[in-house]
Amino acid sequence: MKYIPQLINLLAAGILLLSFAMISQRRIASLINIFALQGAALVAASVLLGYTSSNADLYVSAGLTLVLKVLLIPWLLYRVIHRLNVRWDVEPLINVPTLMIVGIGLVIFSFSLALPISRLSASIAGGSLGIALACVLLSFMMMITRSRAVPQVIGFLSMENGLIFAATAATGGMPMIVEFGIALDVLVGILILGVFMFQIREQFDSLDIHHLEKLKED
Amino acid sequence: MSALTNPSQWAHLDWLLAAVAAWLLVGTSGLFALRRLAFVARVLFPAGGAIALVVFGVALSAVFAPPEVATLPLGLPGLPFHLRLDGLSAFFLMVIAGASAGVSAFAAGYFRKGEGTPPGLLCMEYHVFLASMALVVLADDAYAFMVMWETMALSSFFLVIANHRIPEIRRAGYLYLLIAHIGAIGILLAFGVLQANTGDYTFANMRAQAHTPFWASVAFLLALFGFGAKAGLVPLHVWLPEAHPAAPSPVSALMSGVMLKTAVYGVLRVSFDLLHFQVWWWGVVLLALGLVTALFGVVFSAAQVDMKRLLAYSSIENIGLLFAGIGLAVLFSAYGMKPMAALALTAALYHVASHAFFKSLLFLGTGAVLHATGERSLGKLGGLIRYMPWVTWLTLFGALACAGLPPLGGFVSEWLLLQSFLFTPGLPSSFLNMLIPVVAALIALVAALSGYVMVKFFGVVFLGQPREEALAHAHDAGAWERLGMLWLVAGCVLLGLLPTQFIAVIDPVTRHLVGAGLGDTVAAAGWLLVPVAIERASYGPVIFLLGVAAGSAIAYLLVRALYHGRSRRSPAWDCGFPWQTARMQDTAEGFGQPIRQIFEPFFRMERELPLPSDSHPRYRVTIGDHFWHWIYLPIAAGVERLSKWIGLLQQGRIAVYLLYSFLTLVAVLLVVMR
Amino acid sequence: MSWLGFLSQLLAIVAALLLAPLMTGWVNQCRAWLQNKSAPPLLQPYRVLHKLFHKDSVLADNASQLFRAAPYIVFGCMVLASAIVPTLSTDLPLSPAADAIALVGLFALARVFISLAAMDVGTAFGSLGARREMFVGFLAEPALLMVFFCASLISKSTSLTTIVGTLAHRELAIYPSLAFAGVAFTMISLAENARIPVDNPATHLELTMIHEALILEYSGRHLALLEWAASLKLFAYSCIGLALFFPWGIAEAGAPIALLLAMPALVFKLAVGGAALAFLETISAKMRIFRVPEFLATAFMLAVIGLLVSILLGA
Amino acid sequence: MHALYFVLGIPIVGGVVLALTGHRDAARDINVGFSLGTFLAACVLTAQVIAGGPLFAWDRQFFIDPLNVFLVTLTAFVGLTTAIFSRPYMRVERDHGKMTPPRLRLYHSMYQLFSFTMLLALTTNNMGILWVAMEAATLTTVLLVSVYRTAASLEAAWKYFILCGVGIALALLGTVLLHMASERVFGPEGGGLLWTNLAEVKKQLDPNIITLAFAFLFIGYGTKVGLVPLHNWLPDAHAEGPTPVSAVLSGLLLNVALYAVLRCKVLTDGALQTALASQLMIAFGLLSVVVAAFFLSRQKDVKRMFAYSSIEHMGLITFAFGMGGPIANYAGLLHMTVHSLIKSAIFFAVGHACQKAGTQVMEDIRGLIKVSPTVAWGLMLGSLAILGMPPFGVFASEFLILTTAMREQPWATPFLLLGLGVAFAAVFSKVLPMVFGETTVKPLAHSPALLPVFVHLGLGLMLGLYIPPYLDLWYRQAARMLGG
Repeated sequence: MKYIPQLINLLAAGILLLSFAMISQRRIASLINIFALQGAALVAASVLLGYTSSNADLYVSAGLTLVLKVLLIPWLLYRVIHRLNVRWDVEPLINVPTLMIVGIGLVIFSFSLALPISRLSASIAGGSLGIALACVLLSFMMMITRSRAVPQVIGFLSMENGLIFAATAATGGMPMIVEFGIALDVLVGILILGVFMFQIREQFDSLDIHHLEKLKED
Repeated sequence: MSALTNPSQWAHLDWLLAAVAAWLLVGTSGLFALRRLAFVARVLFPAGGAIALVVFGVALSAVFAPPEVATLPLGLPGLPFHLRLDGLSAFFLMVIAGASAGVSAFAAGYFRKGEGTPPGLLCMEYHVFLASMALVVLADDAYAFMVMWETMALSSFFLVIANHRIPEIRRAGYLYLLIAHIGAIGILLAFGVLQANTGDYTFANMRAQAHTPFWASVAFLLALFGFGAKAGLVPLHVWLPEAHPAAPSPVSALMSGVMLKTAVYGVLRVSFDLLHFQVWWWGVVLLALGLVTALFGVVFSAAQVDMKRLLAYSSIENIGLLFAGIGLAVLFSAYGMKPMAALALTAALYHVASHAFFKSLLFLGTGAVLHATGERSLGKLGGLIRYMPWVTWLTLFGALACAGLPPLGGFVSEWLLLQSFLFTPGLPSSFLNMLIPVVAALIALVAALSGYVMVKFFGVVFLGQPREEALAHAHDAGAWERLGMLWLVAGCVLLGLLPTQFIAVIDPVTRHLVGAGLGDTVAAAGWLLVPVAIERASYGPVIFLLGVAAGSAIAYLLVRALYHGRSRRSPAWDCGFPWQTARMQDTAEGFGQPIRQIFEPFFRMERELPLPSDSHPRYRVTIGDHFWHWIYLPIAAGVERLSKWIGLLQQGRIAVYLLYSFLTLVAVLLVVMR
Repeated sequence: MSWLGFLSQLLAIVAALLLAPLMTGWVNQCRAWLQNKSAPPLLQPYRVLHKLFHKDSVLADNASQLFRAAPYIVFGCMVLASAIVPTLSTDLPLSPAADAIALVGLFALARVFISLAAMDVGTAFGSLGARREMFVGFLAEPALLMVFFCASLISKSTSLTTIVGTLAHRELAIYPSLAFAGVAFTMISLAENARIPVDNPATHLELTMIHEALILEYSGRHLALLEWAASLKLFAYSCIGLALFFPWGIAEAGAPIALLLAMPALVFKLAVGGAALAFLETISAKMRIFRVPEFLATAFMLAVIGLLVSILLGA
Repeated sequence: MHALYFVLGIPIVGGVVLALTGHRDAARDINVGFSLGTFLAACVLTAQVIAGGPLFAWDRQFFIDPLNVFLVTLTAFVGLTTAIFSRPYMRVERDHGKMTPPRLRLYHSMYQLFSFTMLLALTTNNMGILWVAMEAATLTTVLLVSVYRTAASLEAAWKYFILCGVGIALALLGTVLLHMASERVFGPEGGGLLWTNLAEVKKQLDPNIITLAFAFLFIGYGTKVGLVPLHNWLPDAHAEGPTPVSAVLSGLLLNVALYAVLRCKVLTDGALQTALASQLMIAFGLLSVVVAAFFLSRQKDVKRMFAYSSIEHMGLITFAFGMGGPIANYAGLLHMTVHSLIKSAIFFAVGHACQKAGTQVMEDIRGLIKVSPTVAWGLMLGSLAILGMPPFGVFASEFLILTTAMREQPWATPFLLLGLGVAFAAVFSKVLPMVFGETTVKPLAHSPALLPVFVHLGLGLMLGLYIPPYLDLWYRQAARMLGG
């Protein structure tokens, strides 16, 4: 029982670590795996939090995340990359060591942002807000530095993970109806993105988003 | 309620509102007769002119009446349109209506088939223009004022581009509305200062506010910017010589003769009515700007080869003189010299009226010429006195008045203005005393140059031999056109001959604005115009006219009585030079050449001189405006460069866009958490 | 209006009408003497006028009504001008009708009409003359106004009679501003009256002429009126100069004796002035037309400086 | 039954029905029918509010207060007129082969769902649902923007999705933080995210959390408002989607996003008691006005240009709310209303003009007045109105904003003057030759739907000269609530 808070902190650290892993990962397939793993860590953290706070809503939330982020979306992404045959490596726009350094800076920045709040907070997950913030910013950075559609989408989804983590860890879960709404939006969003990727592929013969630079000020 | 239904109990303002409504009604009827030219021309425009006459009469009597107020059920909640008819508005309304009555009558005969915009629509725009000008001077809150002000700009813009198929006209219209709009924002900001954060936009509230000199000056400068843009003060004048000529002639007449005066009204309203006090340097600024404008206008006017552009520049000149007069009034008023301020202000207001009449008249004259010949370029006109005697002789009055010659209207105002300069040695500042002679000299120079310009205008268009053969088929103006011009001629002449009576009309206005008036001293002297005392200065236009007329008549009679009156006709002598063609006369360029030479730095000239060996030598000169190159083109280039740089922000890469979001987020987080 | 005033006004007009050609004749005579030529008789201008009045007026084919009306209007203007300039007396009933500014306006009115008339026929020389005339005028007019203003600042009035009255009855004092104004006025007068160095009244060399070009198409009675008007203008200018700078001898209101004495005084002053004018014309050379602006601008500047001086020194 | 349920229910049913029948010819009319139903329900709702004042529904999950009642009506109204406009527009698109039946089905269905999401966002009391609705609105409009399946529309939709998705995700983080702050006050089972509850206790909310929350919410929803430099999706999405979609995007969606920002601002102001939110809004608003104005001057595509004009106006409104105080808030609300009406009217006119000319490139659209005077005048008057020419309502609000700024934030007025001046020069110089001059445009077989254009312009004109008393009352109450 008394290890549970430590376990949650460990999972939080794991989520952060997986975010770093995503930044450094070049292969799309591995990227999807890491994403699924991050989802799993999120599910575990949710369940543990639900257990400690005896908040049944968190179990539902964990279930939603499990279905969506661990099972459905990775499966969908796999199908997409199979069908579109885009499993090769992708190099980030900026080299990985630089990204790591910037990432560390972002973590420090997030922690310092969260510090005044977590200092006030008595909740077990007070410190996890900083981690959630860091995850969001790291995913944001990942989206910036990837030039292919799929990694960009994964970055987007990973950001969502960070948000869900913030929601569960920092507040004990959003109201149920909101949780469902969020889940629905994510699901529809990923479906639309999937359709888009096919259409983009159809139009440009590639998922390289460099092709999507025609609309600009010239 | 009974007062509203019973016209015998109507106050002045009720009549005026009814007239404005009638204008709008006439305009709207135009929409229903979109292409029925005969109806629009013979019924609607004369109806508009008749309404203008009513407005003229009501406004004339309202000048002497106490202020009246009204609110319309329009506008913002809590801020319905406030209207107020006081001396100042009544005076300007009178000028507006007086000139537009003649213009409307002229317009009845002017519009023909085949112009770009259908006549019914033109009629609508025209009457909305009239109504909005009337409401501008009646408005008593900032919102109503701005709405009417911009409606005025908008309706006149559409009138300017009536013939929108010509790219130059569209360009002129564009420039016009752009500068008008930017000016309007300036005025709006001035009102923003004047309301002093009370949230109450009525002029009554603005009058009640006590401003620090700083804020008062800010308001004044913003208002000067805004109204100056409308009036065509240098360097905000560039739209004027483009837009005024582009419009159909009756509209040019209204714009130059009437609409510019609303800007004068605005400056007077803000600096004398809404603000309680004046700071002396405002007067200096006004004087300086006015003089530069006047000199610039007249010099450019002399160099023009397009008759409507020439008149447009002459309008700039007159506006400059007006502002110089107002500047002097501000200067006197700032030092508490009320009678002197009243004198200067009277001069300015007098000029407002006389310019409205003579400039409208001149534009109508060009309109008639344009119609008869299809030609605007001075270089292709000439000799029209033999084909269009009515237009020629009526226009002559306008030209003489514009040249500031006695005994017509333009001279009285210049006379009063110069008189007010002669009182400046009373000013307590020696610096200003030094300045004034220079100013007076420039005013005199401008007045003399305007005579030059008018001789050029009138002589080249109407006198001499026709420069094109087609001119021999020119026809004189029709009855409506003559009627309109005659009305304006009557205005010029009466303004010239009855200054004492007219100053009695101005008197309540100056009393209201600067607390003193010329009315009493002037009325005491009867037929002579005596602003202060008979030993100081006097002018009797009627006696003057009678003197000249008697001299001429007696000479004529004596010559006829003592000698035979035989005349013979023969070819012109011209020092015995045998081949005389129309092309040997001075061209418009040639007539303007001395001015171009003397004031060379004013112009941005591009000349193509023919070589001696050219078999078909052609001489071409284009006159450019320095301000265009000094101010407007750099601004345009700057905007373009800046927008090019800003365009670099958006290069289509989604990663970069995300980076913007990211950096913005980080920046905001840093800001909020500091 | 007193009888005396009426009388002096009438006298002034008659004197002007009669003396003006005489003055022209006198100047011509002086000039001929100075140039060692045999002089025309003093009364020659009268004979010329008489001859011209007798001739048929030959009008160009396309001359309009404006062309025929202009000589009378110009003549009328000049008559009024010489009526309001205090020549013999300051008691002039017509004088309040036009002060100094209006007088300048009056000259301008005449100038505009004669220029328009010159453009009417549409010959090369006519429009050339009109352009040059207006061009001289636009510089000379404000300069003349400034000269008047110098005097006005001293007398605190623009009314000519008041100015002359004040100047005539002051202590003998030297006004520096009037010195400037005097020089300026002399230069303006030369230009305005078509005198050397600006114009040559005796020339018939087409390219250099101004005044002659204006009236080139006129003949007969019209030409006579215009010549007479030109003489009147010279007379009026001379009288203005005398009134402003040598105002002594001009009678006041209600002084019939003085009025009688004024006449010989005027004739004497005019004779001296005419001789001086002839002298000036003889010693100077006609300048190129392009130099005229400089000449006139100098006059203008001098007048403005005079104005400045009068404000600066209070004199 | 509560009219609110109809307001929300009808578009959902419409979305489902049209998902099945949207490819038929009658779908255009069915679409109008459902929009009309929604509008009528909204009118009934408005009447109820007028009769009974603010109201709640469904356990306080929904509420109507002065700040959203007029937006609901406006949204339903513009939804209706746009549906009317899209009837002839889509017929032409189908005839040109740009819209196939499946695409039409998608379009009609998504159109109704998009209306639903906006109405949901406006009426919900729950900040979480507000977020869900905003995200759903993004998703539906992404599909609408990409409906042509051209390379350009795909690119636009992709950018739109990614940028707004990220933005909205940040807003979710803000919402989570808001929830965190609310839990501190209400406890885990407390009022949750209901705005009315939060607004009651706004002074007790933890300032640290709220500061952070507002930063995220502002950036998040601000992306959807189109504030510079978060605006980059906006011109692409407007230019490449079908014109009816551009009209509702500019006319409605931006308003809804701004509405969300305003709700957050009220809470933030209450919690912080500082001018932080105001300062941020002033800064971003001003930046948007100026930058958008300079973008305007370099546009070649007419829809893109008016998209930038929307950014400019959103910036101006944001600036106004940033200044706060009764007058500026009032002006901001008025500006939201009028901008929505006028901008959609412009897009209607532009849509017809582009169909006639067969291009969106302004240089190829010339002299509309010759071919189609009504469309031409619609475009001309609409442009003048949006540029702030009286007597249209845009001028009324700009008047109030500028005059207030002159004394509240005098330093900002030169920038506003610059922005408005450059915008005027840019837009007007491009619209003028499109409307006037010699023509290059060929007449079109179908008669355009001009009723929406002129009804909108008429309403915009009315608001410049007369504001109905109830609208005035709502504005005043909302302005007081927004404080400053």
